[in-house]
Amino acid sequence: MTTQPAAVVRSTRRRPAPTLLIGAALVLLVVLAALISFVWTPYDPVQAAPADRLQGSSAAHLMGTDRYGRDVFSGILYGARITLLVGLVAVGIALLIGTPLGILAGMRGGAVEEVSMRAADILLAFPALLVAIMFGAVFGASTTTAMLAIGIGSIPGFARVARSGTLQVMSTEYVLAAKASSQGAFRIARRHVLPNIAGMVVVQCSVSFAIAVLAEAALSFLGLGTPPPVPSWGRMLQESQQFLGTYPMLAVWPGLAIAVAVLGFNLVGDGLRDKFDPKLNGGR
Amino acid sequence: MAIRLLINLARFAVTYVAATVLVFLFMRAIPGDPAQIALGVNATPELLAQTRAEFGTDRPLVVQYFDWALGLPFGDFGTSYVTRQDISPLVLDRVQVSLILVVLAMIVALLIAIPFGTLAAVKHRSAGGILVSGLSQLGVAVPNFLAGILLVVVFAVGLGWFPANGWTPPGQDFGDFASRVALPVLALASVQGAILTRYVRSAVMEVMSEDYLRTARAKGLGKMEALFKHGLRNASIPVLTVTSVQLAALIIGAVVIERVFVIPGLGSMLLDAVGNRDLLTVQSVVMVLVAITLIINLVVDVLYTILDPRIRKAS
Amino acid sequence: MQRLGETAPSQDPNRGETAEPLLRVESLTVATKDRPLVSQFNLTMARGERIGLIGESGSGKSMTTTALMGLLPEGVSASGSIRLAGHDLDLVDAPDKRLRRIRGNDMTMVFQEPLTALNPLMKVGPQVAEIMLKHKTAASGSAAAARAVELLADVKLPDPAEAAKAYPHQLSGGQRQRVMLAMALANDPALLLCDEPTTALDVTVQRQVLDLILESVQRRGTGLLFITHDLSVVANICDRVLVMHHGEVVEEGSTEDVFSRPQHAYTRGLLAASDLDATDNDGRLFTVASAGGYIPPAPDQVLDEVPATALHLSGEPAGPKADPDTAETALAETALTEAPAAVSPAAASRAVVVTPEHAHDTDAAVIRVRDLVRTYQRQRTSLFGQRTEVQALRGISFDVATGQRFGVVGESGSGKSTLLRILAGLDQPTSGSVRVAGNEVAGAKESELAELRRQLQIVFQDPMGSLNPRMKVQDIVAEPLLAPGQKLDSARQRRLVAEMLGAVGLPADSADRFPHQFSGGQRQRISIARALICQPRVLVADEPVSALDVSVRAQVLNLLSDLVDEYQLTLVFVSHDLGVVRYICDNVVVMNRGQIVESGGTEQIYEAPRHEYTRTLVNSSMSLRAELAAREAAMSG
Amino acid sequence: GSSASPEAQQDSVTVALTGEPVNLDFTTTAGAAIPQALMSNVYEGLVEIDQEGKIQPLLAESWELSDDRKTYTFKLREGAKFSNGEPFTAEDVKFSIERVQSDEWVSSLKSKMDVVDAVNVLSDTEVEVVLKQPSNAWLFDMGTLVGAMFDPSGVDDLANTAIGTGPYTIEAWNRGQSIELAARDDYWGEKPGVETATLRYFADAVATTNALQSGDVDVVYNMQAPELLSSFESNDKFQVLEGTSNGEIVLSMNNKEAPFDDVRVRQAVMHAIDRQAVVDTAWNGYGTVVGGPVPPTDPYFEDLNDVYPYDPAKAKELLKEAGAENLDITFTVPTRPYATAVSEIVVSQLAEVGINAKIESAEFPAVWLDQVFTKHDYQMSVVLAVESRDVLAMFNNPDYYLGYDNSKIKDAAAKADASDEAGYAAGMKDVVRTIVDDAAADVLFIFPNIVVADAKVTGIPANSVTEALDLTNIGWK
Ligand SMILES: Nc1ncnc2c1ncn2[C@@H]1O[C@H](COP(=O)(O)OP(=O)(O)OP(=O)(O)O)[C@@H](O)[C@H]1O
Ligand SMILES: Nc1ncnc2c1ncn2[C@@H]1O[C@H](COP(=O)(O)OP(=O)(O)OP(=O)(O)O)[C@@H](O)[C@H]1O
Ligand SMILES: [Mg+2]
Ligand SMILES: [Mg+2]
Repeated sequence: MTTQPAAVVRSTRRRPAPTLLIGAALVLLVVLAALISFVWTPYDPVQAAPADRLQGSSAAHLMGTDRYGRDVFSGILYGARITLLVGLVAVGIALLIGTPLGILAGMRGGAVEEVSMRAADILLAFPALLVAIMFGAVFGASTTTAMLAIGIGSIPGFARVARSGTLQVMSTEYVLAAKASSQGAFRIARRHVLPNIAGMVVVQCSVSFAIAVLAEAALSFLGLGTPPPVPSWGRMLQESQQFLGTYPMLAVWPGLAIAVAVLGFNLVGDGLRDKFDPKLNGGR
Repeated sequence: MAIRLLINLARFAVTYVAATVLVFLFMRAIPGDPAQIALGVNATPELLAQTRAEFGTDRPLVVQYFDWALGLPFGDFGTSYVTRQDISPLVLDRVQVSLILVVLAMIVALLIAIPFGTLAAVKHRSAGGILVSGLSQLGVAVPNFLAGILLVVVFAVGLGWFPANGWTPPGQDFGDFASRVALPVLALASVQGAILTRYVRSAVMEVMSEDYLRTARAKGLGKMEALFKHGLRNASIPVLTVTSVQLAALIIGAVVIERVFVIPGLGSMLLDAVGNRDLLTVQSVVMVLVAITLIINLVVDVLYTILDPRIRKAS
Repeated sequence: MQRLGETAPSQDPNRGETAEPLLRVESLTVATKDRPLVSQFNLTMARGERIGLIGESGSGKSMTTTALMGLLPEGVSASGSIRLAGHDLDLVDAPDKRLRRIRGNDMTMVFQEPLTALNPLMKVGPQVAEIMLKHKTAASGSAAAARAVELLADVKLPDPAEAAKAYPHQLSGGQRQRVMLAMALANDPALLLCDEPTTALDVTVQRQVLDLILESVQRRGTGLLFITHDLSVVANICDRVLVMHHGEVVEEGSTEDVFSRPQHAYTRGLLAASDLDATDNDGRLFTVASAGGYIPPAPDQVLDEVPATALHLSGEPAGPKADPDTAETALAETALTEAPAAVSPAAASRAVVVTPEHAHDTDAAVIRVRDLVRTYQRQRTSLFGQRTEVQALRGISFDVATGQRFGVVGESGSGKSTLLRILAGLDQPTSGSVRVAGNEVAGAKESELAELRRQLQIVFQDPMGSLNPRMKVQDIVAEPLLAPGQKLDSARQRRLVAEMLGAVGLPADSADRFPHQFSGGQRQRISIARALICQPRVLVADEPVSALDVSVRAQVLNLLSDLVDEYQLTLVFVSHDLGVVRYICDNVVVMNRGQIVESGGTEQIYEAPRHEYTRTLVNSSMSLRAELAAREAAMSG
Repeated sequence: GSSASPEAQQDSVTVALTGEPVNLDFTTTAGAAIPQALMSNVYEGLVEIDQEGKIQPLLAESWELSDDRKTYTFKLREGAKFSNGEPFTAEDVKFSIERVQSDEWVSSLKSKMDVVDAVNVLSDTEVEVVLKQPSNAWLFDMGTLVGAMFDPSGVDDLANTAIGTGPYTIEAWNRGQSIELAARDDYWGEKPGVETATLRYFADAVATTNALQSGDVDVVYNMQAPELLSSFESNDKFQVLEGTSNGEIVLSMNNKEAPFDDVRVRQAVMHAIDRQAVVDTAWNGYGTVVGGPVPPTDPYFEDLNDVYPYDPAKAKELLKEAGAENLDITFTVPTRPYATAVSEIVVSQLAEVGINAKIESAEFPAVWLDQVFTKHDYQMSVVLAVESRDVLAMFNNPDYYLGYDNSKIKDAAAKADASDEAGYAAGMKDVVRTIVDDAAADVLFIFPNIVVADAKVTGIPANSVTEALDLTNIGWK
């Protein structure tokens, strides 16, 4: 019944955790790679150069070349763009659909809640990969279908997080106070619910981003993702399979790139979660 | 508790029926006429019409839907347009394979995750705990197919300890089954284990900060004793949630591993069926997957009520 | 191992000081890496002695006791020396293995939150039995289980055998706290540490639990270290008091001495702010700041002041003269069935219509409630099954006249908040009528409620939870100005907010800060500012001070009182604390289980409660003076 | 599967293949996987095509061709039996050939039997086939799947049961995994070298070699990951066979659609692509560059590499002439390893002459068949054409997906088919030259049939001249 205001004050102001810093650095690395690829890559990432095929690392080719003589480093830089694009669009879709759905469910309750949570349940029964396979069948495999599929697959996660956050916010006295001042539902959603669940949603974004990166890699691996010749890390990995015995580095680089991106987003998510949810951080 | 189960069953039914409609309509959007695909390129119009009648694809959509959907609960999925075979026994075979693979992987993953996650939480400030946390972070970041490829390269091709791929049903030759299932299970479990380790860690961290654990210690229980007696069951509830979600996602997510290890599971069946435009098979496999997911949710809900008396009471 | 509890004589605590002390703490310092939390804490406790530890929130009380138990959180360490009789080791740096044998056996602890302190997934019987099995004080599992039931009976749980099979969530707060106590007493410890064990409980329940603790430790000769911020509780229970401030003990002495002759300014402030029976020259409550003019109650004088009703129950432990084995729910039930008004709601409502003697006739009533019923449907549990109903309000009627200060008291779950929500148009009654400032609430559409809400505003209990942590104070306070139909440019809004902040005594620059940058009392001022910015006619306050430290409680009460006068507000004030209501309200209704059991002028009800339930309530609530008087009476008598 | 013990290896062999049959009925279901498994092993024809592409007797001991080259008289082998116990007779030949012409067959290949006018049973062991006009191609085709001999009582459930005269029967089919063939005791000819031959199916080329390396399979047939060969070539435990196939990797251009309806644009593509470089990068140098649509095993083969040498400058010039500089095209690539491998290098070579090709993958077979093959909705694609002697099938049909205008070759082709063998070869060479001059399609290279196997396995048919994978001679050292 009594609260401990002092404890609350403590928890909101803290130094960023090392995980957050490391994660941010890794994410920044990926973002930088993608940005750099817009203005510069050492070589054209799609242009084959049969004479230069399958070279090891050298000054000319930092990460060597692949079976078509394409510069792997350029491909990795360019691939960052695809990875981020897929992640951004997928997370964007899930965010824009899932969050309002969750807020609506949390604020309205009753039939609206039941229906939207059932919808989320149905979606939940279709994991991203399944949606992607079905989409690939109907619309053909492409970056767009992969993004859509992963995005749709991520909606339930956002809906659930937004709903539970909304339920929490709606039970607070400041929302009661707002209602007591005749604030409309939309304004309550905008001024009270949204800012207060933003933290949880941001964490969900980060985690979903990591999942999207992995899902895109898996889809490309199955040939359901970005079609060639545009370099995508998952396909680079798939293509390098033949060379594991002879040129293992061809698999190492894209594998590392995926790991860096996933690790980065996961760490950022963890760090933010610790920041937003002091309870998880141990101690009382 | 029975009432709760009833509600869940009702939800299950509603969700399932909605999913059948969704899947059915979606599948009808697939380009290509199944009759045309089955007959190849130079089929005559009469023959096409005849085949369509044989397949029943010339009937109104509603009729087709009910014909298909009403058979589902009885395990009657119809006859494939492409293989001309009864789909049900094939799907059943694949379901077994997928379930064996995924459940084994999940068990192994839990065997990894529970001790290591607990360790990482208890010793979260010491080197050991940080190491486990770090490793689990790395494990999560590795795509499972990469793990699979590496395992094959090292243990099958390199060391020759295990077959590189393939599948033998456990009933047929258990030794062979075990040696073939080892690597794919390990590939799935290493990544799942890492994911679950993180959840176990945070769940244990959370219960460690609970008041009742302090109470237990005030009774004279040691730190670990208190955690085992009072903490783990509480921590198991969030872990159960994640495990169920992961399990459901893994049944289809394992398709990549099925690819790498040439395992005839549901995932690869689905991919093949999509490739062959085997509509009915695709629909049926998808619905089986959806049903499995929903059943897992149902079972987990029952488990919750067993684990958590508060839920039992609430209804 | 020596059984301390058995050897400790049940004796007069004052004589214990001559024997070997039970607990001797020397220069205990508790610190994190960067700052000390408790410094140079010294304490010597005789066997069977009861010592109170008081101080405001964050002063280090809990840290001290957790250090004694050796259960400091990670990152916090202790130094100094702690010695417990019968153990030739210093508990500060003893290995955990040795401490484990002491914890739960020779030294036990009861924590504040009875809900979270019990394992939710384990039946309470086994939880009690566990402590005996752990220390092998029960021969077998079944012996421990049997003993657990006995212990539950000892702490007066109704039907202990059934209770042992219950999960914590199936018990009420008071019952849970009894389980905690049973657990703590299971092995007859020599020393019992209690960290605010009753703060989370209702007054009536609090009283029972306190009495139970007192009785138990007296009977067993257990040493008690009791933490609280409630001075009247200390006066009720403890022989000796330690006052902590910023991690240091600033004053120490016998309860009488410290409370009647406080040496330290802080103690004096604390006393002044706690004493709702004393007012300064302007008729306002003393605050820590104005404590200079406060005259502490002298032992002989308190006896004359205190009303007989408050006195007759004290002196011996069993507070309310209820059946000893009655749980608080049972108590409430008795009260209900005994109440003549409760037999028929209609009769009850007729009986309680308030017609205040001064001036107003009922037509001038700004709030008019008739036969108000609110029934909640608990979540339907099956598609076909029946809904379970919770009758939060069972048909109540009353009027509140313009300018009145109207108090609503009652224990948790009696329907107070439900009533307020309906008054504010945040909830709809199941039946009955509610008119506020001429607006009918029942059946009103959202648009029709806007006018009502301009006339009536709420201040909530939780000073943190009622302010959106992501909004600046400016926006929080200005929120009611954004209601439909109000159009103000932002400059005017800023001016209004600044004025309002001034009126509640907050610095002008507060507007641009966030809630977490304020203390609890300041936050409550922000809430009040928000409620008053639209110049409502009615201010409704739901337990506005129960989450506050005593030191700021007085300030907020004074402020409310001033503002009600200044803005000519009608005040509806909800509280479970009779003392507070008595100070601020002129009229009061007493609620129990959704019904009004008694109503009338505050003093009249306080001095001469007619209804059984009201009597229990009055008897249970403690005031500093009453407790001191009781103590005095007991000693002289 | 096979087990590790050497004794057991003597009587069984496991062959890794990519692409599992969807059912067992090639009379109604398209695709190469079914005949690959069944022809020569379960089903046999009157004749067979040997490793050199020559026609050899099989169920027919011998045959005679009438002077007007229109009547074949076959003398059938005695003692041949179907696996259901029925003897193989002339009636079965009549039944099988007429069945191809009936509606029971729905494969596009059934048109190969159009030339047959009548089948006359002369005796139990003698049968006469009368053609409408002389045809060199027909007898060859009788060695492919259209020539498969069926028993009238064995065609009820072709999708699931295969009854033929061949050395094997289907013992088991583990869908999604393997087909097990068991040697027949009552086979008319020499018994195969092993008791059981298992065809194991893999979705992925790398998995096949992994399985070989871990001893799970004994032979990887038509291996699709040539980059992996180096490790096998240097290992004594394995043998690597590089056979030819009659499969051509065809870079197809839609002759009926802009921009490839302009012969100059097609010729520009021919010049723009360095076919040797394509083989080297996409297929690790395995494969034969011949410059035309005819594999070396065909009687009318001719090296046509000099017609369109690699010459980007010339290509640009041609494009400029055609007013097609900075061309944007869509390149529809089926989801097969060879196709993706080839497409990436092709795209970059086209880019060098200013043709900007955007890859769009089409799932194979379904989407590709539907979109490209049936609806002709494409500009450029690439596919492996596996059918034997398929030049005319590809180019002598304006409704074929290539859309080549066959007016120039139609008559010449008919004349060549009707003439004698020498005339046939010469006539066909002319036809092929015309096709190549018109740049009807760019045949990038002849697909190699790479086989990797345990060094002790013998009798592996290295060349793939028909769809069949003939397991008759396979055995152990
Ligand atoms: N785990 C912790 N680590 C570091 N500092 C802590 C921790 N817990 C509490 N503190 C700090 O220790 C000081 C004393 O806290 P303590 O809980 O002992 O106060 P208290 O007197 O019990 O207050 P309350 O009446 O609110 O319970 C406070 O300043 C608090 O901020
Ligand atoms: N939304 C609701 N749904 C169901 N029951 C409710 C709801 N709100 C309140 N109740 C029930 O109505 C009764 C009265 O609750 P209310 O909050 O009005 O009590 P209160 O007197 O304010 O108690 P407290 O002092 O604990 O705040 C309780 O039994 C409560 O459980
Ligand atoms: Mg405390
Ligand atoms: Mg309340």
